[in-house]
Amino acid sequence: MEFGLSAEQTMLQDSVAKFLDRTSPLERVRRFCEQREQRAQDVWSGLCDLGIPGLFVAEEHGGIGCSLLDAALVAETLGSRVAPVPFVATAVMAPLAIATAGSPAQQAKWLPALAEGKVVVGAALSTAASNRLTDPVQADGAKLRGRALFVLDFEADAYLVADSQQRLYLVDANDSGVHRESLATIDRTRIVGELVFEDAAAELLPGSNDPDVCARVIDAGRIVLAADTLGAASTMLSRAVAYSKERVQFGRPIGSFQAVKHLCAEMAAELEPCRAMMWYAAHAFDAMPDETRLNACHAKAHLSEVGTRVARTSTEVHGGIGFTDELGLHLWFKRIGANRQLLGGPDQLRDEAARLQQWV
Amino acid sequence: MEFGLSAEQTMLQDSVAKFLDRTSPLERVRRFCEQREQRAQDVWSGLCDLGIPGLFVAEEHGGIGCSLLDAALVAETLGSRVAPVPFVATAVMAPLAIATAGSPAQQAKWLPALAEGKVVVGAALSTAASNRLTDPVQADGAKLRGRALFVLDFEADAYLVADSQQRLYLVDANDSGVHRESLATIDRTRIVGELVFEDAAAELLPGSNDPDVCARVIDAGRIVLAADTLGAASTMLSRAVAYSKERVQFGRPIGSFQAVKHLCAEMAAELEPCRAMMWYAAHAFDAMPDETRLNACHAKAHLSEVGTRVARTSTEVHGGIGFTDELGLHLWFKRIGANRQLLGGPDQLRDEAARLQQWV
Amino acid sequence: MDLAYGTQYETLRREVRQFIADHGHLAPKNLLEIDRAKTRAWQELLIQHGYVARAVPKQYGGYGAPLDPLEAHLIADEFARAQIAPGFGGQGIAYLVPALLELATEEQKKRFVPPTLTTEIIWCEGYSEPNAGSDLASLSTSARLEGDHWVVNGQKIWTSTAESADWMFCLVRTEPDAPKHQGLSFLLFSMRTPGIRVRPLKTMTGDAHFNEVFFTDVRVPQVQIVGERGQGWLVANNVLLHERDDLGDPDATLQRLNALVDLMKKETAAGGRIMDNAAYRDRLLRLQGRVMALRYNHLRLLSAKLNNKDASLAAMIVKLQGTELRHELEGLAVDALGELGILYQEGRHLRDGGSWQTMYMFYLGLIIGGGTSQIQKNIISERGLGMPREPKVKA
Amino acid sequence: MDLAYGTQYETLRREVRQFIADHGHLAPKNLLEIDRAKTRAWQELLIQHGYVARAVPKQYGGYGAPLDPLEAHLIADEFARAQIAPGFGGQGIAYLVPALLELATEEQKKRFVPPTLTTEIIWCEGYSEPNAGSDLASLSTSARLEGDHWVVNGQKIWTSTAESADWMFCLVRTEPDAPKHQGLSFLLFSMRTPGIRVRPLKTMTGDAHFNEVFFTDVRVPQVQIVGERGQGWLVANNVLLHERDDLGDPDATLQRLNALVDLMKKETAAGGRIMDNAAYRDRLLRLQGRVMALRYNHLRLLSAKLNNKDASLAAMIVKLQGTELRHELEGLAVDALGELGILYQEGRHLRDGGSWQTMYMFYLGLIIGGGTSQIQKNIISERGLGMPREPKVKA
Repeated sequence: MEFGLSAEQTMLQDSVAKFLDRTSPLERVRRFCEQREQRAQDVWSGLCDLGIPGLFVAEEHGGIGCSLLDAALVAETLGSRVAPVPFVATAVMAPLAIATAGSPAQQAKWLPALAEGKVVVGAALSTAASNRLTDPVQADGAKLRGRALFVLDFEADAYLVADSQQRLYLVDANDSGVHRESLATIDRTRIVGELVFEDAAAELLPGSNDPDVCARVIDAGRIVLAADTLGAASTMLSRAVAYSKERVQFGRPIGSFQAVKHLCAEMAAELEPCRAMMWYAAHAFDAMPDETRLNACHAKAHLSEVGTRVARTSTEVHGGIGFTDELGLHLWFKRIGANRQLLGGPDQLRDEAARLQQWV
Repeated sequence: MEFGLSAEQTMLQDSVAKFLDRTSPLERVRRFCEQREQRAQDVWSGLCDLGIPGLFVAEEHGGIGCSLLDAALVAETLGSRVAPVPFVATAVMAPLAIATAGSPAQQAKWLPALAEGKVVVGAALSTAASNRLTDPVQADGAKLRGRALFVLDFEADAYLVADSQQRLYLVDANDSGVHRESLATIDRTRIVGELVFEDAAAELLPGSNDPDVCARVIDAGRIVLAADTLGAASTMLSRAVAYSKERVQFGRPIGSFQAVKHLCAEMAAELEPCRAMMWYAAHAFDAMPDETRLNACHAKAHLSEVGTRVARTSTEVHGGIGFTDELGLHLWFKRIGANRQLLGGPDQLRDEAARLQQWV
Repeated sequence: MDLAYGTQYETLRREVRQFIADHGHLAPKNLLEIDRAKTRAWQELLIQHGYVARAVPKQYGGYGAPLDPLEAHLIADEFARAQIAPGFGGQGIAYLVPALLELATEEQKKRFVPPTLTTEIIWCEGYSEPNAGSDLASLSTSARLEGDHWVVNGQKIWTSTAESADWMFCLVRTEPDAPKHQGLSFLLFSMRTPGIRVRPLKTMTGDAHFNEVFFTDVRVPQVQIVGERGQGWLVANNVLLHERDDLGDPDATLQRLNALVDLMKKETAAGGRIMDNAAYRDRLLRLQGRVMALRYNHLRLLSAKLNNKDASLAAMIVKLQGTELRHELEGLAVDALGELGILYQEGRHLRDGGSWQTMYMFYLGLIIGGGTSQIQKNIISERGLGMPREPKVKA
Repeated sequence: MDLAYGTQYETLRREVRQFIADHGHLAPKNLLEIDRAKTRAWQELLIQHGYVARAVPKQYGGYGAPLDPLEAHLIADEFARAQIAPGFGGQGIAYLVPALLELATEEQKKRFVPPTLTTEIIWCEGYSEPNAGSDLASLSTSARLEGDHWVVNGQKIWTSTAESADWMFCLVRTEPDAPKHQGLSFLLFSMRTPGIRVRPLKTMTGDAHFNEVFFTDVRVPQVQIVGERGQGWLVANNVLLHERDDLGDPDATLQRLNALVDLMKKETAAGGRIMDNAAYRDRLLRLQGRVMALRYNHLRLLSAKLNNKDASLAAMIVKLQGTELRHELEGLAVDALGELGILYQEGRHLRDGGSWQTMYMFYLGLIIGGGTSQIQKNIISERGLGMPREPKVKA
């Protein structure tokens, strides 16, 4: 019995962390955000060399065949560095959908390309994942109409799209029936967008007639976003602790003031159990399907609440400078804020959890 | 323009406080609780000498004719000393009901006796004030059937009873159709109880065919209970501050540790605005009828939330000894806990506030 | 208890309303606009009628009425109601002028107060430094006397309006060897003085609400000191006193609450109005209760000022509670909007111009700025509750 | 990741189940009952089978198996599942015995460990004093050597089970002149020794969970000291180490959560189930998320122990988070009950025996007891996050 990370998993996180520290330091992330780059090609191709896009793709399709937990651990590392790269859709949700619901031909066409990172596929599931949006995507044979909002990994070559029946389709980004517009959000480190479909040509993933497929894809996305928040929040905590040891006021490091110490202790006390919670949710996805959905809802909802408090408290510990752009701390604050709402905010997720348990 | 207490109001509070400090110190309250006294006769008759039962009764009926604000200020002082005496029902709700809805004969019969404190009237309004209780009081002509729970000022000579139409009645405590049983609650400083009516003889307050009368009586009761909580919570705060200055650990008074200072600061920051809120709600009752109900709901709901946090935090500041019976601190803790639920808990009150504003 | 204002005030209210009806069209639409001439004309008209600088003596360019906080409150109230610019406030008029009237020399009052009132001089405040935030008195920007000039070197931070202001009132260290509180002096100088560089400081909202100001051998005439050498801390605290006295505007919070109510009635989730979701609604009502409590607390403070009653504890908690409440209120709106809540600055789906996200972040800044919540709690516990100060630590 | 226990453990599980099936009827129904003989017989049976004192060497009356936390966990789990008394734990067996095995003399181990395991000796802990709570090392109960006896004078507080225990392990000051941490010694003595008076300490729940213990010239044989004179702090910390190591039982919290779910399905307000009120339901779900997180954290700690991985931060937060969570959970039930939530101890309308109110208050006590939340946060920030200690204050 072991509930913890293997040596390989720790190594995986370390290698991604080392790569990002080298290739995607704060200045690089800033440049991506300020110059509105569509793709941080240098960072992305480096991740491709590490095989990250293929992490969650089976070996037979040219991937590494890792577990969702491995993917979540990478997401945690990406979040800890606010890495400006696509991941949740193209490296997790799309491969999962195609592998579980795609025809052999579709798998052969898409999975190797996804694994190499040659193709990026965004996730346009708002019709299925959000309880707020209007103008849902409707399928008419092989044509789609309607609107998808907050499309993840928006700068993509194709999109995984859910219709109002939770069926899944692949749509070419350049199809004449697809109108794309990126959305300006607080989080500039990742690009989300809007798709309007007017009779867009779409290929159905045949297995997705079972609505559970779409639900599993959303579960995976939520777990991965929770992991991203865990990483970002852990960085905000450790930066607050580090800053409080350097910053001197009243002749002492502010980290020696009990008020500051307790703010940091409260962050740690709330955040540390989230690590085990993320592990469990991801492991449930890999090994305990019955437990997956409830854990996915709670892991993302709880991490969103804790992450929000950590983001606020860390900023507070930094004082005025934390509120400015000087340290770039707000990039983490905003990433946590975006993760909180994407694929369902905490209130919606808790409500889903209640219904899953037939409490209502 | 003045939004504050007059010299007379401050004097009123001082005189009641001085009297209670002399006649009803902690040991006296303990004796009342531990020996399950039905009436702290010494404390009660002293309050009668001060005219407290007649405070809210018009002068023409032998009272002092003060405002609800004055009554609330007395309730604040009673709460601050966890005084083991009836008040909210017999000194506020009953006189109000009889004065607004009673016939001249009823007023002449009851009000002078109430004002003198010769007669104590309890309030059995759960059928109208609570959204949880079953077996409501039903009127059949001049007979009542059903159950009233959490009857306030339960050790009484008669009861003010609301039926399912929000009509108000007076019922003799010794009527053969009235079955009385006191209820054991966390708060032993005041006695609440249960009444079961089996064709109990009741005299209707004719004016109460207007359901607004019953609602106003409940508004007044809620404001007065909020004031009681304000007083009890203020005492818990000041005792925490005082204790933290005496108690020495690590060679310093614990009140010099920033963690303890900030706990106390947070209590004060939450509690201080509640003072103005209680004033406003009571003054609204006296002078701005349209604003009364919303303010009564919010004042009691908000004070219950703040009071609960203050009760917990003050106990925490006292450390282990605060959790024991040694200082009697729990008497305040429990009084706040009881006030929180009586005449409607905070959740119910917030819901009523929403409906009042047609938000639902 | 008497919430009526009384006839004298109702008369004033009528006058103000009449004035607004007659002259409102002259008011600058946007106080931040560059049209200084228009701003100044409006300001002078308001002073003439006593709607600005009402209690400032005539000989210093004011209206010369006796101080009456309720009149001031009522005037502000009427302008707000009519959504007409109430005249230029700013740190100079609101905080510096009262301090000058108390502590400056006759020459200084005559020289600086009138043009400040008319907005001929707009001021910025030079207090905080990168290494002197919560611990302001440890500031290190130096001024040494050379002949008849102070020569200022160093850096200030968090200086709002530094880019547009004409003059700065600035706290500098003139006595390096004195204990930290006794080594400071309070200087006034033009922002046009050679050697001053202003660098905007961008915040997380994306706007530059603040600046850094750098001083290199900035020469300030010796006479432009307020108070004696080494008395700067006293002067600065007098200014801060008036700054703290400024209780902010609880109506702004109420307006935001009402906007949130509208939002929750308009926006939908799972087909129903957000307002019909009892979980969101309960959060809204908890906030409403706190908004009401703080409004009544504000009314109490106004009344206490009026009747010279002490309500110092009630005043100390305003900043701590008010900023926290606003931050949470804006945050509830973001949650109520769900994914739409993360939209920012532009776009077809943006709600209320993205103001909920902006204010959510901006109020986190205000929780920190002007004395962090930790400093506020120190003040409340020590001055409000009389708890012991932190013991001095061993060097 | 592998949440399966593996065959070796599944075998053990089957053995335990078989044992419970065969002997379960012999278990005392209530561990607090006075029937010491029955308790002891059961305890000895459990030791025989290795279900108590499994890792204690045979020569000290244990079962002599190698230490394996998962085996221990699994055994406890099976007894809990079957709701069979898992054998007597208590401070003596759980915390003192491991410390004795590490630090006591051979004679002391032989004398005290076996009877402790069999419950022949039941222990209570004498650490805290009225003026030495958070600051334990400042305790003042004194023991001076007279001939071959320690003479103990002073007072302890928060001593649970003092009234029923046979012996006390007690921290006393033997070197009044040494620095406070070096002046202490760790004594063992019988509660029957003349000069000991026990006074029950009633808490806000109405029960006496604790006692005060007064010592007047209590004579303790010199040999009953563990470790050297002045090493008491080390011994006591070793005991505390095992106490902290005891992570508590997250299943208890889960059971309470499930009971709360049932309550909210059963109780009604305004005609509907409490569970159908989204405001209450959302509070319930927030708690459920936190319960899950702490359960998984507990699983992580168990696994870390098993695989000798460091998870010290994850361990440090358990007490702070666990007690706060329980307090809030019990408090939600009280709110869900409304007026019925204030009923206490007796009466027809009382729900679940009033346990919600009792536990709501009791867990406030646990938030305070065993290191207040403030002390916990000091520990987390200093040992967990490596933040600076409070600087020494000037005397």
